[in-house]
Amino acid sequence: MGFLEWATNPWGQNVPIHIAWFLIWVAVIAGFLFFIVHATYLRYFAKKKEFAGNIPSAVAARIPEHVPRHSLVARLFHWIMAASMFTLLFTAFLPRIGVQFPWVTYHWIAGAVLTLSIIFHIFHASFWLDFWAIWPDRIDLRDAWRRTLRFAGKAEPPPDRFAKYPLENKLYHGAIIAAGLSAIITGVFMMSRVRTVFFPRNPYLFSDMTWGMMYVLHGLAGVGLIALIMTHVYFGLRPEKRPITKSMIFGWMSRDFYLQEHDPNRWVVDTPSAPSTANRVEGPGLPDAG
Amino acid sequence: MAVIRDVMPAFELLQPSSAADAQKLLAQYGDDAWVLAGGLDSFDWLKDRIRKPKFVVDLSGIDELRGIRTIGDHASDGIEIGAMTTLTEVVNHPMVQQKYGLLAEAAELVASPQIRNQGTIGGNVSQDTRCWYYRGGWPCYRAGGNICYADTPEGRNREHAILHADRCVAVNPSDSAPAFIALDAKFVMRTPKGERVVDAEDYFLGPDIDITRLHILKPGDLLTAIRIPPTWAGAQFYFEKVRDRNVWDFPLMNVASAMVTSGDSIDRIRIAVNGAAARPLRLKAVEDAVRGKPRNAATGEMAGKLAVQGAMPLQFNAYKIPLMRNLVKRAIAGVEEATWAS
Amino acid sequence: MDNTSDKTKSVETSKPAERQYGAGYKLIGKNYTTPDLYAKVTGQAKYAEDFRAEGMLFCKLLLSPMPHARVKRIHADAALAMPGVKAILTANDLPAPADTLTDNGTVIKASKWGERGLTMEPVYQGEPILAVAAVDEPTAAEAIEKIEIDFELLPFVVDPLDTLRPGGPNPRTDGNVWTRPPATAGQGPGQPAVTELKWTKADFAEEQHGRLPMGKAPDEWSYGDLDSGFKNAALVLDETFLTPDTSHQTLETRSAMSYWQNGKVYIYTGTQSTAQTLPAIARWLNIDADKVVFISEYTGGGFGSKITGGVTMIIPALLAKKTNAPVMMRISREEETFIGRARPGFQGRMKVGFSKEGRIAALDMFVICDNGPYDAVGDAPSSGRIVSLLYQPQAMRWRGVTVLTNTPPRSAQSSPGGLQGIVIMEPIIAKAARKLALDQVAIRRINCPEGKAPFGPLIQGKQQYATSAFLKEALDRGAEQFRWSERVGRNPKRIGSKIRGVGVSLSCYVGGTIGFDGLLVIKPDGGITFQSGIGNLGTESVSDVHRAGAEVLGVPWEKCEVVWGDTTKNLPFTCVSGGSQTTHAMTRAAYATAMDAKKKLQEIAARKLGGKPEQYEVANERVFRKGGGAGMTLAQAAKYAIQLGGVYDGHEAPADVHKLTKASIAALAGQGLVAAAKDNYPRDGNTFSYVASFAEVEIDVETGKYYIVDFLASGDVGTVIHPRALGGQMLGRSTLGIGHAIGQKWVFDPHYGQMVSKRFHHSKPPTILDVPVDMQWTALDIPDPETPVGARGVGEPPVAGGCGAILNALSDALGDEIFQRAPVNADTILTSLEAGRPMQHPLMAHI
Amino acid sequence: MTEKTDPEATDDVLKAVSRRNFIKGVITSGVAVSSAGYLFRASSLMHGQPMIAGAGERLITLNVNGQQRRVDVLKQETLATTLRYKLGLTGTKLGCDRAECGSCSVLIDDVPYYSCSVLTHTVRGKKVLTIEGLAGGDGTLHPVQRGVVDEQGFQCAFCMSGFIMTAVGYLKQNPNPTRRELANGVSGCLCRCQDYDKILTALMQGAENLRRSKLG
Repeated sequence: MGFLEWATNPWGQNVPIHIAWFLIWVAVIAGFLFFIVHATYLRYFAKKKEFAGNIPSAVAARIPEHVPRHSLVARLFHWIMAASMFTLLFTAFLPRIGVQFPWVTYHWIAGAVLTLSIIFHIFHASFWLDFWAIWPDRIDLRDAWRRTLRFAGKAEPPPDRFAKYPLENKLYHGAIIAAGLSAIITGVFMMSRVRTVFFPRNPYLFSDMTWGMMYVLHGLAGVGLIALIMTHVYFGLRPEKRPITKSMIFGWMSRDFYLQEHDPNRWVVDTPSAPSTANRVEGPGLPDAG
Repeated sequence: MAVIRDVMPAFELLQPSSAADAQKLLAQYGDDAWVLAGGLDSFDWLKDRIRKPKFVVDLSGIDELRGIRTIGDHASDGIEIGAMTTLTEVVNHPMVQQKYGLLAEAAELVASPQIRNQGTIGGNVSQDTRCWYYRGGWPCYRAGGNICYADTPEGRNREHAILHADRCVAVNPSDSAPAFIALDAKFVMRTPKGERVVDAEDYFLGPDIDITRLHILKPGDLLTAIRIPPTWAGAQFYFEKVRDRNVWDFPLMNVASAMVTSGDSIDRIRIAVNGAAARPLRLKAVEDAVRGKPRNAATGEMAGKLAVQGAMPLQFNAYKIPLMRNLVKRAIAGVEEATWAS
Repeated sequence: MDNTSDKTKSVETSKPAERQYGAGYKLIGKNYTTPDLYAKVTGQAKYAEDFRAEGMLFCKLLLSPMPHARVKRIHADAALAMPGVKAILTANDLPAPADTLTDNGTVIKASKWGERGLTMEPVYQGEPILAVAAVDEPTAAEAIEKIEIDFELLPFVVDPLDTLRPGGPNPRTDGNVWTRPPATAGQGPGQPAVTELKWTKADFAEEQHGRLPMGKAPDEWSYGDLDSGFKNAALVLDETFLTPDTSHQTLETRSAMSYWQNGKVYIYTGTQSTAQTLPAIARWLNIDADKVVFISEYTGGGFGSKITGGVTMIIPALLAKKTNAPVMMRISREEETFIGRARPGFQGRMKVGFSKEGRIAALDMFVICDNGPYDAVGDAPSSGRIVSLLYQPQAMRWRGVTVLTNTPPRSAQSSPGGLQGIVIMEPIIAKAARKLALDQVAIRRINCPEGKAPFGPLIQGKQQYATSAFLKEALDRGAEQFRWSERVGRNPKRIGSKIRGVGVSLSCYVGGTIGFDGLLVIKPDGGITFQSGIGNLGTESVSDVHRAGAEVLGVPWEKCEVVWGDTTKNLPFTCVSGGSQTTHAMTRAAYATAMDAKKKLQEIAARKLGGKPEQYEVANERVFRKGGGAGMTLAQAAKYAIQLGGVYDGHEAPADVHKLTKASIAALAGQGLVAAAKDNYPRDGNTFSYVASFAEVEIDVETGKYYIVDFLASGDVGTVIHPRALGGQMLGRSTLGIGHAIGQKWVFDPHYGQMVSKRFHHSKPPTILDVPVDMQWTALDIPDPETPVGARGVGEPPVAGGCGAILNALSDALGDEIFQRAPVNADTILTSLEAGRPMQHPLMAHI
Repeated sequence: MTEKTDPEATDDVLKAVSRRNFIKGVITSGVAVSSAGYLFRASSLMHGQPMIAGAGERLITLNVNGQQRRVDVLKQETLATTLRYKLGLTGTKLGCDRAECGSCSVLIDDVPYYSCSVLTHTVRGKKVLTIEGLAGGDGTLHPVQRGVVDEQGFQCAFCMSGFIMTAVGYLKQNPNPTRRELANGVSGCLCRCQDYDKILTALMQGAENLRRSKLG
């Protein structure tokens, strides 16, 4: 059984038409396997979290009771994206597993909404938020290495507390970008094959082979998103991550959780006026600096 | 793999003698099985080597699927037509002619005499679309692909849909289907989960629901009979089929209506058209609009206009809009007979 | 109950008493049972695919999926490895194309653009790439599916206009139009060649207004003063019209069976012309004609698609050689749709100037002929000549472009060019009559040809002319028998949604050639054997023409035998059965041969019984002294002929007959009185036959559906030889034309260059319910003065009339703003009525 | 008579067959002996199917033109193929092989069918009548055949056997049809010579001959 479905086009050429639908189940199963493995890991093997040094009480004192994390706009974006993403996944894959309903219109509308919200997000994140906050930095990589070695029982200094987002979070965001953008870009072209309000129908925009590849990419991104969204939901529901999930609803997280997990130097919250990159290089965050 | 559109590929022919056995075989072989009724649709697929089933289940030996009988003890209880009853048998059956003339008229306009002698009523309602791209073996949506070749800037779509198109613009070619809908018939199926009965209009699917099939039969299902209730027995019927050639041609469009009037006003009516969409369309909005109205040209005009609301023509099938408008009009108001001394 | 029976309200009239023909003749003009009929009705008649041979293999073709491509590589190992697969034949196995040596000794070089049966550069979708021979068809079919071919897709075009556009794709690597190099000093015009022709953007400006662009045309001729003709015209019309491409769709596909024996190839297939197919096969196989035996006893229809059979017949022949076994090639209907020939569609434009009386003062005609990918068809030039003859314009210019496209190959189809030209012209005449308030019959009457009517281009300052034309009489008789004026006056024309319309159309086409041979043997038993090289394609001319010979010799038909259908049966040099030549050409040959027999009988009688030959006459199976007295039976004469030998029993052949005939005479020598002669009769003019066609239609303007209520074809076809066969041709060919009006067409997907109308219910050949149940025909039976017996051909002339009459009846009912192309169907009528103007694009091909 | 011979044997036959035999083969063309089982000769080898429940035998007995004929028939084989290639009854023509042209029409239990679209295995126990079985054993033509001779009906005649069989079948239902009724009756047959008017005249004559023969 191949991973792609092929067809013979009118000229007798073999062209891919889409992914083999069993990949849907592969993704779902992969998702569940991840839950099990991860849950078991935390339950039995994971060592208690330890972070380097302690936050000076002076610093801690400046932290408000409610640490603002996600602006209203950011939260709105997240939930709109979530809604459209779920619509897209269900309208795309339920018909493939035998749940029949007229799905195309919902699918392309949801796709359009997602596209617009993401364009907004890119602008918003670039100009109003700390654009770099979601990308891994040197410390993330160093800490990732330390945590691995510590898990392997090596004597390594504990990692720093996180910046606004833990590395896992940042990597996940990267994966979503990859899958999401491929699905969206191919999806936008695919709209020219159905009747939408956007452009006149023209299935002959590309060669049969290019179209085939586009459908395959769209499909792969789609099943990829199944797994990604499953894990996202899973983390959202895990007890130790609740404060973060809550923050996506209410916008803030508690002072305690903040102090426990985050490094005020890497995620500066008290003085929004001060450029967040100010005292990055010195301070207790980097004891071995200098 | 080079393509050749000649010589039927080998298959194993299974000839069950009971509907139960047939249904078991279909369930057993699932996607590998092909149902053979009259065969006039099937043989195109097989001879063109587009479909290559491992097993062909021939229903022609199943007597219980043949013939026309009354549902209850009295003719007034309506009739049941076995799915394997030939179109000729339907056309010539006195009970059909006397009470359900609409069906006789529709069935007599199917293809050619030889085809009516062989083609079955079950096959006629279950036949696949005649879209020449799809039937040509092109990998379109209906064939599991990702494109409709007919709905393209240059696509040749004179025979295609003006209503309810969703990616695929194929139309249902059946002449008897709209007659059954107008007669409020019920389709009886034998499925792995037991007997299933649906209203005629629910037997058919549009591409929005299932882009690869025109009807609800799944692998393992078997259409066994069509029941016509007495509801419309002896009502005023109208059937018209418009085709290019006067024999052996599929409808550009057809219309079927059953009507009960008191005085000149319309009491009850059912009306359906085919050739306009991927499924035969029951025109409920029209039925509601004309109920209680006088049966005259004005009502017909109004109904016609209403019927084509939302119609979206393709490059070559715009004619289907006036055609549908006029057919619906005639199905309600009738048509003036013209005779000239030659 | 079938709606066709109650929707058309033509009252069922029993056919009028059959007109009596052949006054003063015993056989000519009389009905008789043709010698092939018993075998036909009992199913014993053998068509090509009915033959079987011991150890026969079956072959299947692999067709190109692309409209224009190059074969890079063929992977056939898997197929060849299958048990039961015997051989694969590709273009590499084909013999080199042979030159042609004409009878007058000139050599025609093989065209580099010619068709060869298989190819490595397919130029249309469906062109055969290779053939597989196997022990049975299922094996061959499976083998085909196991073959992989790497293609390189090349530029292609399916609409002639697209290749003429600036920068448009070329259908052949060398170009897109057929041109004929001008005559060089010494010899005539060179052989046609494929060259490139592109029109300018400016040329295409016309397209915006729905008019045919008219760029540079390779072919052109004119006569008379066009400009003043238009200047002084009371009415000038400028119309663009498109005629459909229509497959011949003979019911018998071009299946063929072949085997080799003692160095000779035996080929069985359907052909229109038995004797003339032999040299064609020899040329295709590039072997000597005496190495070929060709059998074609019955042919399931030709209509121009099988004039000398199809080149694909060499495939089983070559496979038979390769496998050393007989090979049957059954051509499927879909394969026939691709390789089975078709009529080229025209995109035409005519500017016509009429006097107020309706006389055509000036005619400017421009046609684009969709030639398909191969050899040049003559439709474009012939359309100009036919139109000039049929409507006798006082001044005329004709321009034509024969454009190649990547669509299935074309060939002559009944009335090639004639149908297209006349069908573009007739609606204009009908429109003019309406605008000038003239009767449709009257306007045709004052334009139609009469007597030795001139036609075509000026050759050394003079036009050619017809042998005769009695079209006016045919028109008058037709109008009278059709009750034209009564129908025109019909009132009301409309009842409810139904409208009636009547139409009349003129038509004509070539009616015969000259100069062929006849051959007969008077047997010692007194019977006569006619050696017939004519193909048996259903026209019955294969036996009809010999009735003229029997008539001359006064022998009852029961004593006559016709030998045909097999090149080993000593056939004479015969015309091809195409272009309605046969009846004219071969009655002449038959007559000449009978006269030769008569002369020999008289000489034998004189030798035996004394006196001079001219003192003897031949009648009632005897040759005897005029005014009674000594004589002998033909049987005795035949015996004497054998004794005398020499010219009498075929040991000496006439000097002027063709070498084919000489060989046959030699083979027959000594079997009796052998008579053979070449048709040397003079002929002043070119022979044409003429038809006036009448039709009434009933249209439902709410559905666009229409029915043909009545139809009549009235012919000027010279002496009637065989009324029933003639009637079959008159109405059968009319219906072929009617098909062009009511539905026949090709549909192509332009994006992939693929035909989608591959089935009969797509291409719409007319059924028995698409024509009236009572069609009428009549013929003048006026002998052509330029030929003995006076018979002319009739195959082509009725065709255009059938189409024209229907189109004119439609516009009579619906007006001039409905259609600019044929066929006309519900879609055309409804959309145009809705919009109040012609809505179907007059330039877009293959919709 | 219609046993299969495997390809090896066939090859031997090929080698053995003298050139002369080819001619005999051809001259006796149509006669079953030379046409027997060609089309599917190697079928057992190439296309045999595993015997499974519900599947019937391939060697069956057919009732054709009043005779019982034992034939080896593939499951996917159409009646037209069996008639033409295994029983040598080539009067039944294949014009389209897609149930569109009617040239292959034969009577099955007196009803006209397109034999190109009937599986031979479905006509077991039914009476098949082809053009070859229409004339009397002594060669006297069927009244409808005679009608065609009387009126010189048809041109190339490739469609003729289909038209005649269809007409014979129709006339059993309606022995005294009008021209239009008869036209409807035979409308499932296509004639490309388009000789419809003369065909109809001939078949009407045939109908009249038939009525007369019934009386006499």
